[in-house]
Amino acid sequence: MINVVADVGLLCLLLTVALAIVCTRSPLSLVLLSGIYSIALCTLFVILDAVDVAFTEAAVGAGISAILFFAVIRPEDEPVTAFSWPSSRAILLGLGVGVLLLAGTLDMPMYGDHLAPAHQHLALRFLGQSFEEIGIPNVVTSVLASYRGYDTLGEVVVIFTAGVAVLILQPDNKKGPAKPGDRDRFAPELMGNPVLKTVLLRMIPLVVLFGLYVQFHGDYGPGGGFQAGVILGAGVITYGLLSSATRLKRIISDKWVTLGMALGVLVYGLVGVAGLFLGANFLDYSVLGPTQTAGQHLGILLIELGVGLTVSCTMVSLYYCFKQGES
Amino acid sequence: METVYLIVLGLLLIAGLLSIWRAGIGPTRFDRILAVNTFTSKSILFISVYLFATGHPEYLDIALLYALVNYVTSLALVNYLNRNPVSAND
Amino acid sequence: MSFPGLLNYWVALILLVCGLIIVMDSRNLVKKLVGLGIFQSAVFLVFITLGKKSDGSAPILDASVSVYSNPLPHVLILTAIVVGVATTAVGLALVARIRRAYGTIDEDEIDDRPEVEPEIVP
Amino acid sequence: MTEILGSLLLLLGVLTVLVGGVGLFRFPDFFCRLHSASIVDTLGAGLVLLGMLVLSGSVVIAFKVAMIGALIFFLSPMTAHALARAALRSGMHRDKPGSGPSTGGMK
Repeated sequence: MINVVADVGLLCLLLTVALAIVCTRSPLSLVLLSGIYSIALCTLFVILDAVDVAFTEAAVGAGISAILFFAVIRPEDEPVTAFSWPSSRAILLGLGVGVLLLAGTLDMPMYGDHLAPAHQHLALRFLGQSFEEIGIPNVVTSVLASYRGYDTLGEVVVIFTAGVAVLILQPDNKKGPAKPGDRDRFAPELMGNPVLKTVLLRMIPLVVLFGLYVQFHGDYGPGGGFQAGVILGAGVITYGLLSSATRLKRIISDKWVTLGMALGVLVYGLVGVAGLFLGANFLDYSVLGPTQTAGQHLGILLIELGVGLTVSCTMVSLYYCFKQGES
Repeated sequence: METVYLIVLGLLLIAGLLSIWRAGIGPTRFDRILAVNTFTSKSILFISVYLFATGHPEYLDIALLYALVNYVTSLALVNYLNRNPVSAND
Repeated sequence: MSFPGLLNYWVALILLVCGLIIVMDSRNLVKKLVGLGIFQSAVFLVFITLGKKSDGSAPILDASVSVYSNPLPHVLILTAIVVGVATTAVGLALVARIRRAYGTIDEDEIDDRPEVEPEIVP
Repeated sequence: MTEILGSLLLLLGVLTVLVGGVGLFRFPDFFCRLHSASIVDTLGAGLVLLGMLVLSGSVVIAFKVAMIGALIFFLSPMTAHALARAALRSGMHRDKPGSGPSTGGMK
């Protein structure tokens, strides 16, 4: 009962926000509304039992997307009219697609159906045997890191590639005239404000600590390398927002960040290759330790470290690139 | 007990809808960011109460994460406004 | 327990159409990226709904729980979210680059001045 | 006993949150809305979390609830402060007393 009420209520909220986004034209309002959208979606994921997914959505939606969007939008993009309906052509085309998809949904299993095909073969095996085979309670982590480790390696490489692509797209700042005096000072309003300074500078270690907790607790509760990487990145970026990107670069230089991006992927790949040398398949961690579960534990710990390193360094690198594009 | 949880969740949903309304109509950007903030705190409560109601309070980490990183959006916005000072009124 | 039925899929469908309309209709590139995000989240919603079992709980093994939801869609979507933000970042970097080249991020204004060479502007 | 106390706190807190939400929805200008949204919301969230603290069975969960409460208690007023300052700096002023609440919106 509670589950159904919460589900329907949140679906209504999601629809409201989505319709508001369709009609809004101001980029700033769009970014804020998409923040609300992300929070509502995350809550819905909790209702639908996907705590790990909700964790990721929370970290991404609250921690990083707003920073990226605010680095790109400008006040001169603000339109004269704040609201406008989409053109009738787009609505008609959208409705056509919607009707086709509606016909497709009629064959879908009902909400929460225990007999749905998706719950039968693979899911039963994962839920029934993963504890003997992998030895960690969080089935999502064991599927992510071990059963589908190859897939996750691909995802990490995609994130790394995206980080490299943004690095390539950033402006070549060496030729352009830098304004050192302007860019090398603490943001005056933020740091001159004792309330913000006192509270937020103390938040950074808390966020980083929480990120490490998520990283290492991911085997037993919701969490893992992806979430931890985003949280750690957000914690580091907070310092950049409070002072300036230049100051943050003095602590963590962009070279180290780029190196970390690559190193994470390398750690992941090397763990897989180590399995090959010890006589098993690529990314089979069973042979890494004295027993099968010990090996799996070690392997998952290492590859989650690699994932966390790549994701957090990519987030910081994205921040640096966008800051550079801004000046 | 379940009735109490139902009432609490329903009222939180209504309060969330009011926040969304304010975020949608503005009229100034500060109203919108304020609405985002209150919506976040309502979601923190919603997630926590839901987890208590379904007997899985061990997943409170999600609400904790929101409470921790809620400030990032406001900070990024204040940063943006400082970089691009414009006259008031949206 | 048959009330929500297919409602989740229908809402996901409307969200998907909303995202599609935004991407087709808006001329502002940042709004297009927000629309892409909504489109993407509709797909996430379909997957996660498929994994839900009624009266189930999150797939983290615990002695006191007997029904777990399906972990497989969670794994797929978890990585998709992070990849989604990474690709959004690439899109935003492209938008920033377009702004440097054309001085605007509105497609109509860009179409009005096709002769600008992107390499000229540093 | 703890259940009744916890439920009462939850209901009281959520009613407070709702009042804050209505204030955010109804008040005529930004600073009024800020007042309602930040102060009332912090109180309501605190009450709800206090209720959950009463209901939580174990120390770990009580600690997490207390942690969320502490974070909201510090961060929510800080955000309100930062917003109020940013709004003032951008030249927004409280409506003139004579214009009354019916004018709606900021100009």
